[in-house]
Amino acid sequence: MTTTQPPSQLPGFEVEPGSLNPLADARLAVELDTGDMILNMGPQHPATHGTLRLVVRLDGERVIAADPVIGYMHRGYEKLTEFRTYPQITTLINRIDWLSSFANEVPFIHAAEQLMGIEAPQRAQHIRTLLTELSRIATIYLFLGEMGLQVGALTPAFWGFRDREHVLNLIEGATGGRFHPNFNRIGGVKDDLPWGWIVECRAAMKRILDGCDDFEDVLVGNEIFQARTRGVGIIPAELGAAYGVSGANLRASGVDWDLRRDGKPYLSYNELDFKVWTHQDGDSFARYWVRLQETRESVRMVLQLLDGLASGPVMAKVPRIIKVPAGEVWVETENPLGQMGYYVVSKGAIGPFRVKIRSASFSNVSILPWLLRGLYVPDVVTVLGSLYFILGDIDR
Amino acid sequence: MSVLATLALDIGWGSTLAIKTILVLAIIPFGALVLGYTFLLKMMSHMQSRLGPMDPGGFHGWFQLVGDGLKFLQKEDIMPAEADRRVFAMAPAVIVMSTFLIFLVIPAGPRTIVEDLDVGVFYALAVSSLSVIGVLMAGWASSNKFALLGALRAAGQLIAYELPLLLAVVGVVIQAGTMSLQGIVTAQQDGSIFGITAIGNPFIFTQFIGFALFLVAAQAELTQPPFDMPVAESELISGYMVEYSGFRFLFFFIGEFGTAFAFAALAATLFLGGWAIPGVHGATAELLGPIVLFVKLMAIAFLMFWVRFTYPRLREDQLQSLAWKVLIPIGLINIVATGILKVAVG
Amino acid sequence: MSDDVVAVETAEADIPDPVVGVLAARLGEALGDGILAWEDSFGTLVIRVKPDSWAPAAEFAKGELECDYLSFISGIDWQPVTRPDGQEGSDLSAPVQPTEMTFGVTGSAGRFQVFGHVQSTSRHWGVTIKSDVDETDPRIASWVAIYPGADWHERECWEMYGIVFDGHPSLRNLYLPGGFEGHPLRKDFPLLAREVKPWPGLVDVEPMPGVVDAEGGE
Amino acid sequence: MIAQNVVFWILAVAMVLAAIGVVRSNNLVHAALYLVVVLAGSAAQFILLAAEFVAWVQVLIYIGAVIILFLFGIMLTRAPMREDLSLDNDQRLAGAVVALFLLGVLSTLLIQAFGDSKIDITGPQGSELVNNGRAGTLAESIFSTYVLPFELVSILLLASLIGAVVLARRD
Repeated sequence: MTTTQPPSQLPGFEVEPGSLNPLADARLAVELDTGDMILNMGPQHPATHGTLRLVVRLDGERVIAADPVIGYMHRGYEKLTEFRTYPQITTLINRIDWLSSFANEVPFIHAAEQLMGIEAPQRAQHIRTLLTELSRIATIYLFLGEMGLQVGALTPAFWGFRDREHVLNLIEGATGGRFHPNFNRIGGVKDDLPWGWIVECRAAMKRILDGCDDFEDVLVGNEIFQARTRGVGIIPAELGAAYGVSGANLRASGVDWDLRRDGKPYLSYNELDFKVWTHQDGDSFARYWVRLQETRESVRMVLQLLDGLASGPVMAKVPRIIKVPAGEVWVETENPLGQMGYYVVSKGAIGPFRVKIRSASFSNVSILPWLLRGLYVPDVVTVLGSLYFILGDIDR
Repeated sequence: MSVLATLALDIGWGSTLAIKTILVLAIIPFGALVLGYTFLLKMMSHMQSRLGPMDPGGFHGWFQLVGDGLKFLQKEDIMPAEADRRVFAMAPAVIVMSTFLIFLVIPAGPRTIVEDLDVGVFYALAVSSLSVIGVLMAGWASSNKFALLGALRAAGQLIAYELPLLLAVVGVVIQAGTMSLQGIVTAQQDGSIFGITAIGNPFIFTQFIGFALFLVAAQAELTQPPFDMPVAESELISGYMVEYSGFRFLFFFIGEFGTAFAFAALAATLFLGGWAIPGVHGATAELLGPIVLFVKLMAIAFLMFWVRFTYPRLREDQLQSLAWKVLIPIGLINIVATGILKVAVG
Repeated sequence: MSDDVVAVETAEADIPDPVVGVLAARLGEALGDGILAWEDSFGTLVIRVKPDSWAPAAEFAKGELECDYLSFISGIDWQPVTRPDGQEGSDLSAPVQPTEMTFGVTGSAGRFQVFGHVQSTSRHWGVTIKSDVDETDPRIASWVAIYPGADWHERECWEMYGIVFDGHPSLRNLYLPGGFEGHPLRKDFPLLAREVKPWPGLVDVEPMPGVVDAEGGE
Repeated sequence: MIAQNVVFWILAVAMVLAAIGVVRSNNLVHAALYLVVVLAGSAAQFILLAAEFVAWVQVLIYIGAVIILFLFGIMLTRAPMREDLSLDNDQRLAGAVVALFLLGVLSTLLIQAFGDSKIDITGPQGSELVNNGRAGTLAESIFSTYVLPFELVSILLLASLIGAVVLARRD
């Protein structure tokens, strides 16, 4: 099972000469050379959240080279969108990042609306913003718990699942679907909010805030958690940006950039008062910390929206059969995992001609070969966990 | 009595030995079940805001673990094609055997002990280190890189934490003036704190540093979080156990919780006075002894599992530096301090 | 809409977003006649450059325009979907396709184009850069030296469109198994699911809620 | 007496078989595991000789630490798992000669030292032999009579430990 292959045998595993045994005494180096081990982490491995496969070359437990192998879940959405009508596509893109399905729909619907020159009514925008933030909370809250699991603490993971349930209940109450709401329509949303939803939403937000405090106590304040995450997997800001790392991963490196605030205006974010949190360290701990603050910020946004929910219709007037005028548009939004964008090329038909799906996790994970070099195997797990990717979002 | 004496008995030593063996063998799964039920199923699930299994057996699902055990027994015995079959099969037995050997010297009453060895403490720690061999065998024979990594981690960790464990106990031994566990219990029962004999002299008061060291090191020996790198589900899946299934996995489970039971008993004996209640002697002590020991043991086990379900896991290098740079120096200082005080105070 | 750089200054006044004009002008100054066309597409600059200027454009964007962030690189095939029976015109099993080859907002010289989007995290602007690629020998310079994150995007583009990126360290399959034949995102690569089961037709298109009367329907 | 003899012979046979296993095995890990049996057997022999403390030291140090380091080293560096390395070489004759020589030396030594003197273990608990095996007695002799050799050995071991660290350190 254990193979001691020479470094050059695997593609992408070229190692700079001299980096293996930095010893002046060559004879000693030969005697003490323990040989490298190729370890396949995944495609079925608890740390890879699905079917990511990491081929790591180890010297002892130190990673010499890491090569992520993706594509086990590639569903060819970019091809499929060319054979679907616009309303049908929302069911597909729901499943890109399946934890925040609603947020996936928003930029695509927004792109179609821009091309058609339609604007959804304000109440629809508010409901969209509400649900987007709720799915952000549902996604990131799971991360907050799951990160505990990555460093070996089982209990926070259960807490994460427990409180997230309330948010999923809210999404289900509003849309009818817990995971794949498919609630957006071109020109608005399918339905208005049900009776009593707002009251329940406030109660759930209270729970989420309490839960954030718990995470702060159990993980952020824990010495072992800090020892495991501080200084591990540091992404320098410039390099992270050049790799296309986005969202909280980039903000944790000190880049103050949030598309909700800095991008082209979308949904109702310019009506809301919120803070974009950054952290200077860029390590796993910073990523956790930033996400924790973002969850609280999302709760604040939800509460603001509940207070100032506009009245009126939830659908604009749209033609019965949707034909989108010819044109090209690039719409990007700040999704829970980072920048999500669609480059939609329309030729005037009822379906798009070409949709380029820019998903956050794909770029976030592409930095792994650089990031994992020189770390220990346990750090690989914390770095993977702290980057927080969803396999569907990588493979699309 | 020593092993020698047991062997030299010419009447009935065989049947005595058989009875004792069966008793101790029964204690291991019993302890595993009790700890597994109380802490793994109930305490953990309540800490995680869930109920855990509630139905089997009527009372809070106490029968769940028994049922799980039975389920494991009837499962297929899967052996990896590339495995080193004999070593693979023997590994769980080695681990359970090491657990079994610890129980031999733990007293549960003035005469309720299998063997009151002259060097009981030393013996208990010596045989507890045997389980590493089982772990290494399992990891190596599984022919799986994750298992191998887990076994290597286990070996490095268990060797490193053998030392603080021993050093933590040395303080107790110095204070009690004996290495016999029975002697240590009596020393605590009959001891006094500033002349007050009401609670005897449980060494947890004088040897609290040793107690803390012992708990930390025991946690590492048991490969429980925050020192569970050898099994680390999120990294190595289950480390050396990854290829095991069916009753062999059950053996690992029993070994894990049985050893936790044994270490809790050991800690209770060394630091909390074991079976003894001050002033209670003779037949009453004989009768109450096991119950008292059990209560103290569960208190210690509660601490261990509380930590287990709360803390994240350290990294392997952090674990080593904790052992060598923190625990061992503290242990040595504790010994020196205890020695000086012993000589000075008497 | 302008077809050459000279028009940049004059067009600046009547575009909705002045930033787009400024960006286009600065790119035009740097690349000269390397720029073929540019357009303000809903507030984003889309600029089409000659293949030679593909890498310099990125370099300029990263250096001078402070576009430090690589969003994506991908390709596009402007040819309509080929019919399963090989005849001209749209694929009958795909009701959404046009019938003749037209090019998007900045035009194209041929069938294949690569396009990438880079953004500035500090200035909050972005540029979509397009470049034509030869149909018979599709190759273009790699951006990996400028944006290391281009690695995976170019690998994806390579396996999906067959466009070779010169200077890429290891163009190997990203999603598809090794030895996969064909380039799935090319329009002449059939969507096999649709061939097995043709498009069921438009009767399934359900009316949008609340718009029953929009076109005098039900 | 019968019991001890029976146990001795069982242990002795097991030890010899395992020892043959150590040198015959083609698999390094198997060899190390056989060595565990040999060492455990010798620990048991110590118990038979009423040297309990030494027996448990044997278990703790040799089985609990030395063998584990062996296995650790083998797995870390070689990890052959599937293919058995060819550990055989053509020095069997030399090996046999050395083994015989060693056997001779040890036998002569033991016979000269103890002759046919009998070990009396049926005596009372306080008998000299049983006392000699006790930890207290052992400690007294180590820290009084033999304190100098003991410290010398300690220093020697420490020196070799430091030497090993110096040799193995990469930076």
